[in-house]
Amino acid sequence: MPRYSPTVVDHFTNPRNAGELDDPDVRAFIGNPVCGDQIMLTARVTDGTVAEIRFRAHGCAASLATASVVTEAALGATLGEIEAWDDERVEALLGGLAPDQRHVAALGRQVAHRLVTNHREGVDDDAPLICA
Amino acid sequence: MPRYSPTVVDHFTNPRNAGELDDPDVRAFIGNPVCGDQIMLTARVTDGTVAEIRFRAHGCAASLATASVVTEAALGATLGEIEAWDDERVEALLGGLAPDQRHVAALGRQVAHRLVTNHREGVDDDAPLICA
Amino acid sequence: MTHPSSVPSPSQPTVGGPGIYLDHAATSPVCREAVDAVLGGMSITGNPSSRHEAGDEAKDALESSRTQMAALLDCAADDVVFTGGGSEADALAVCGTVLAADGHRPVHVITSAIEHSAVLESCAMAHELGAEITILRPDGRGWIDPEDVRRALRPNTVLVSVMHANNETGVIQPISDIAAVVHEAGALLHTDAVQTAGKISLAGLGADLVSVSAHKFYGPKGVGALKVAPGVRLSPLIRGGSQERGLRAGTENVPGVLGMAAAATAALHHLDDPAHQAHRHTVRAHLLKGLEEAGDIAVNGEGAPCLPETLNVSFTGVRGDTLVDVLAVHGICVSAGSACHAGSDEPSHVLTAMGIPAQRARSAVRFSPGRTTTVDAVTTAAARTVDAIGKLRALGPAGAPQPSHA
Amino acid sequence: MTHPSSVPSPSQPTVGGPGIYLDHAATSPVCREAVDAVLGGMSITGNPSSRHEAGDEAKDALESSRTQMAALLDCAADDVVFTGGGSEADALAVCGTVLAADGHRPVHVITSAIEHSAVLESCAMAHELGAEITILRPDGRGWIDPEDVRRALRPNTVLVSVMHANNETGVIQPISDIAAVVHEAGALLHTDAVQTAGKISLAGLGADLVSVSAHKFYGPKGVGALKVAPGVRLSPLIRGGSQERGLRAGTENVPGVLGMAAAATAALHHLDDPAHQAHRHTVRAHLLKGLEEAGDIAVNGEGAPCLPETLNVSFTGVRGDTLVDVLAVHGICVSAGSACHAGSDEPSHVLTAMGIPAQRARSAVRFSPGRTTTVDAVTTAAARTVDAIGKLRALGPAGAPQPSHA
Ligand SMILES: Cc1ncc(COP(=O)(O)O)c(C=O)c1O
Ligand SMILES: Cc1ncc(COP(=O)(O)O)c(C=O)c1O
Repeated sequence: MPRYSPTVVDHFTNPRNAGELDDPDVRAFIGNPVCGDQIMLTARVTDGTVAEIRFRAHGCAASLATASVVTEAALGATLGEIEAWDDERVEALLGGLAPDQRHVAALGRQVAHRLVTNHREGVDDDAPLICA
Repeated sequence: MPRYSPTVVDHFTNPRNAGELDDPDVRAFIGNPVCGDQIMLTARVTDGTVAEIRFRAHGCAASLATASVVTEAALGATLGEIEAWDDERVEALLGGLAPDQRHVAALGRQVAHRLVTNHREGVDDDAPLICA
Repeated sequence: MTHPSSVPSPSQPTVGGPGIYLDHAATSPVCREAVDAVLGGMSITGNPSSRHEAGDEAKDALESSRTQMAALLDCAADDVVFTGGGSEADALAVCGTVLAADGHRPVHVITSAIEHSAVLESCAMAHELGAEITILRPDGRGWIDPEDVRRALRPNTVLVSVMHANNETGVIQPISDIAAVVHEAGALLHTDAVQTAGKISLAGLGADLVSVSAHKFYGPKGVGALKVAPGVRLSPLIRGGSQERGLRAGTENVPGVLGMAAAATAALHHLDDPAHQAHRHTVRAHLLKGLEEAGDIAVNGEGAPCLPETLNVSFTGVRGDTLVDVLAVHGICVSAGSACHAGSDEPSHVLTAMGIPAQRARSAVRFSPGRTTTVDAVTTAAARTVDAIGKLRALGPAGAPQPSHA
Repeated sequence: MTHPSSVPSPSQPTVGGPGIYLDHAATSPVCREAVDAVLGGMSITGNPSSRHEAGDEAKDALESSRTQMAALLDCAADDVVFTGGGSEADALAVCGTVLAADGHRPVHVITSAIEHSAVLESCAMAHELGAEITILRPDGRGWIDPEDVRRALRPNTVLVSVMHANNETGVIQPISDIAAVVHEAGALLHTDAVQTAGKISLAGLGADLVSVSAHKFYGPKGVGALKVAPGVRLSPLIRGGSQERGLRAGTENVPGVLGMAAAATAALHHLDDPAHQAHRHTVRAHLLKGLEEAGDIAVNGEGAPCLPETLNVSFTGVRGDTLVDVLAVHGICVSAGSACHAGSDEPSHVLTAMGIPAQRARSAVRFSPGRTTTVDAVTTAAARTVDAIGKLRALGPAGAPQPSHA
C-alpha cells in the first residue's frame, strides 16, 4: 500500500495557494508550534464566500498537502459550506489517508472551521508560524 | 573435514577378525559395560607371537574400527611389539582421529596391552560383553 | 550419491549430496517455491522501516508473507511475529511470558519432559529469572495427559508449554484438550509446532502461542515465527527497534521470511492433497515393514497418535549412533536422537522420560522420510538397515539376535 | 525509477525500484557474491548438527564462513558467534554479560547516550535484571571521550558498550583508547560495529565483544555475528541445542551465514582498494558541496572523525521527515533519523544527546551513499534536495532562509 494517496503526493509536491495575503479579511492559525504541524490561512471573504485564500504551513508532508487541498476546496465556497466540513470530508479531499495520518484531516477541518469562526467573530489569530 | 578417516570407515563397515576363538590362549576385555565402548579380544599365542586373534565389540563406530585394526596389527606381532604400542600408534593404525574421537585410540591400546599382560600373568578376563 | 543397493562400496565414504535422505525431522531441503522467494527477497533493497519506495517494497513483501504465515498458523496476520528460527520462537514464548508477568508474585510454568531442548532450556532460564517450573512426565507412549496438566495447574500458573508433536517419536499431543484445561485456569498455552507445521493442520489448536521453524517445512534455515494471540503480553528478548510490534527488534529477514511464507503456502497445498496424504502413510508402512525384517525391534511411541513422517525404532543389540554412522557410509541419512544433540553420548531425554531403559534408548534411530521420499527409497533404506543391523549384531555378544530371515 | 532531473513528475508517486538510493546506513543491496552464496546455501540440505554427509556438508560450509567472518572481525574463527542480526548480537553481548555475571553483587554497565536502540534497550533490560547502568553523554560533535569512560568506571563495572561509529552521524568513536581504559579496570568492552564493518578496518579495535550485521555490508538481512573473545563469559538468550558453542541455540542460518561471509570477503577486498577508498571521500565531498547550495545548513557531527558514507545535515526551516517524503517522490531514498525509528515524531535521541536543539534535530536528514553510488548520482540528488528545500521553506514562515543562489 502506498504511504500517501496520489492527491496527497500531488499537493505536497505542488502546493496550491501557498503564501500569505496582505491585509486579509481573516487569519486563522492552528497547530502546536513546538512539535506538531502548523497551518495558517489568510483569506478575503466576499458576500460570505471565500474570494481569495493562501496558506503557510510547517509540518509533515501530509499536513502540507492538507493545507493545500483545504485552500483549493475553500476557494469559492461559502462560509456555511465550509462550516459543514467534517474530518471525513477533508480526508476525502485528500483522496484518503492511512490510519496513522488521520490526524491531519482533523487539522485541516479545524483550521477551516477556525477561519469561519474568526471571520464571524471578527477576530484574527496572530500566532506566528514557528519552524520547529 | 570428514568425520572419519577412510581406514576407520573401511574397518567399521568391513571389520576384520570378528568373532571369538574357541579355547583361546588368552582373553582380554576392556570397557565400561554400562554406557561406554567395549572390546573383547581372544587370541592364540605361539612362541610369543599372536598366531590367531578375534574380537567382539559393542560401541561407537570408531571403537568397532579400533577393535578391527588392532586385531589386524596384532596378528603376527610379538607380545613385546604390542606392548610398545602407545595411543599415537593406534591412532596411526586408524589413519587419524578427530579430537573428540581420540578416546578410542586409548581403548585400543589398553585392550592390546591387557592381552599381553593377561597372557604373561596367565589370567583371563571373563567380563561378558553387554549390549548397553 | 545413492549407492545401488547391490553394489555397495562401503570402504569409501560417500561424497556429494545425500543418497536417501530420511532425516527430514532434522531439516528439509528448500522447495523450489521457497528458493525463488528468497531470491526475489534479495533483490528488494529497502529496509521495511524506511520511508521511501525501497522501504515500502520491503514492507509490502513482509506483510504479504505475514498473511501467508497467518494461514499456516490459523490466526490473524497481526498475530504473526517473525523470529530467527524455532528456538528463538520458543525462547520468546516462554521467557517472554515470564518476563512480562508482573514481578510481585512468583509465577509458575508447566512444561513436559519430552519438550525440545529449546523449550526446556528456556524454562530453565525462566527458573533463573524466578519462575517455578513443573515438568510433566509422559506415559510410556510419550503422550501427555491433559488431566496431568489440570492437576499441575496452580493459581499462579501463567504458562503451559506442551509441544504439538515430538521431534523424536512423532507422537502428537492433545493440544486442544490441553488448551481447554489451561484456559479454564486462566493461564496461557504455548505449543511448539515446529514438527507439525506443514505436515498436519494447525487449525483449531487453541494455543495462544505457537512456534514454527521454516526449515522443517521446506523453507530456509534461520527463520521462524511465533503466533502471539491478541491480548497476550510478552516481553521481548531482543529489544531496540519497534519491528514486529516491538516483540522482536532488528531489521527483518526479508528474503528468509519470503522463503518461509512461500514454503508455508506450498505446504498447505500438500495438506489439502489426498494423494499426498495417502502417500505419507504408505511410505511409513513400507518403511516399518522393511525394518521389521531385522527382528527384535521396538517402535518407540507405539500406540499413540503420531506423525507418519517420524519413525523411531530401537534395534536390540546395536547402538543407534553406530548404526547412523554405518548407514551414512551407504548414503542413507538418519539420526539417533535429535540433531541438536547428535554426538552426545547421553541417551535421549525424550525416550528416557517415557520410561524406556537406557539400553533401548541408546539403540534408537529416527527415520524421517519427507515429501519427495518414494516407497522404493524407504524399501532400499530398510533393506540396507537390516543388513547393517545383522553385521553389527554379529560383532557383539555371542547369541545376539539375528535378522528374522537369517 | 529515477526521474530525469529536468522533468520531474511530482504528481505521481514513483513506482518500481529506488532511483537514487542514499540510505545505505539503513540497509544495503545484496551484492552478487552474497546472492550466489545464499543460493548455494539453499542447495545444502543437511542440518549442521547431523551425523551424515548432508550434515557434514552444512557444517563445513558453516565453518568456512566462520573463517571468513573471523577475517572481518579480526579474531579467531572460534570466536565468531552467528546471530539473527545486529540487534540480536547487541542483546547477546549486553544481556548475556550481565546474566553471566555472578549474581551476588549488583553489576554495573556503562554505555553512551548515542548508542543504537538495540544497545540502549538491552541495557534497559539489563537494568530490569538488576544491573546498574551509567549512560555517558557525547560532546557536541557526538564523540565519546575515553576519559569520561574512565571516570564512570566502578569496581563492579562488568561491561562498557560504546559503538564503533554512530548510525546517524557516522562519527567514529575512539574504541581502542576506550578498550585500554576499560581493560585496565578489568571490565569487558563491547562495540557495536554494525555501521563500520566492511567500511573501515576492525583490526586492532581491542574490544572483547563486537557486533556486526550482514545487511549493512551488502549481505542478506536477518543474519549477523558477534565476536566473543576467548575467556569472555556470556549467558545465552536463546537456549536449547549446543550450536554456536552453546551461545545461540537453533539450527544455523546456513544460506544467510554463507551470504554474510561472501559479503564480508568482498568488503575486505574493497577496503584494500585505494581507488574505492578515494571514491568514498569524493562522493561525500560532492554531496556536501551540492547540499550547501541550500543555504543555512548544519552538518551534525562536524569536526569529529567520521565515516564518509554518512552525512547528517539539518536544513533550517524544514522538517526532516517532510523532506524525506518529498525526495521519495522524486525517487531519492534518504532517511530522517534511523530507519528503525522512521515514522516516530520524537527528535533523534542521538542528536538530542549531542545538545542539538529539538528544532534543528527535527530538521535533520541522513544521506548515506554506498559502494556503487556515483558522483553524478549525489550531484543530482543534492540539486533536487536544494530545490525541495527551497519550495518547503517558501511554504513556511515569511522570511525563511532561501537557497544561496536564489
Ligand atoms: C549501529 C547499529 N546497531 C545495530 C543495528 C541493528 O541491526 P539489525 O537491524 O540488523 O538488527 C543497526 C541497524 O539497524 C545499527 O545501525
Ligand atoms: C520440536 C522442535 N522445536 C524446536 C526446534 C528448534 O528449531 P530451530 O532449530 O529452527 O531453532 C526443533 C528443531 O530443531 C524441533 O524439532
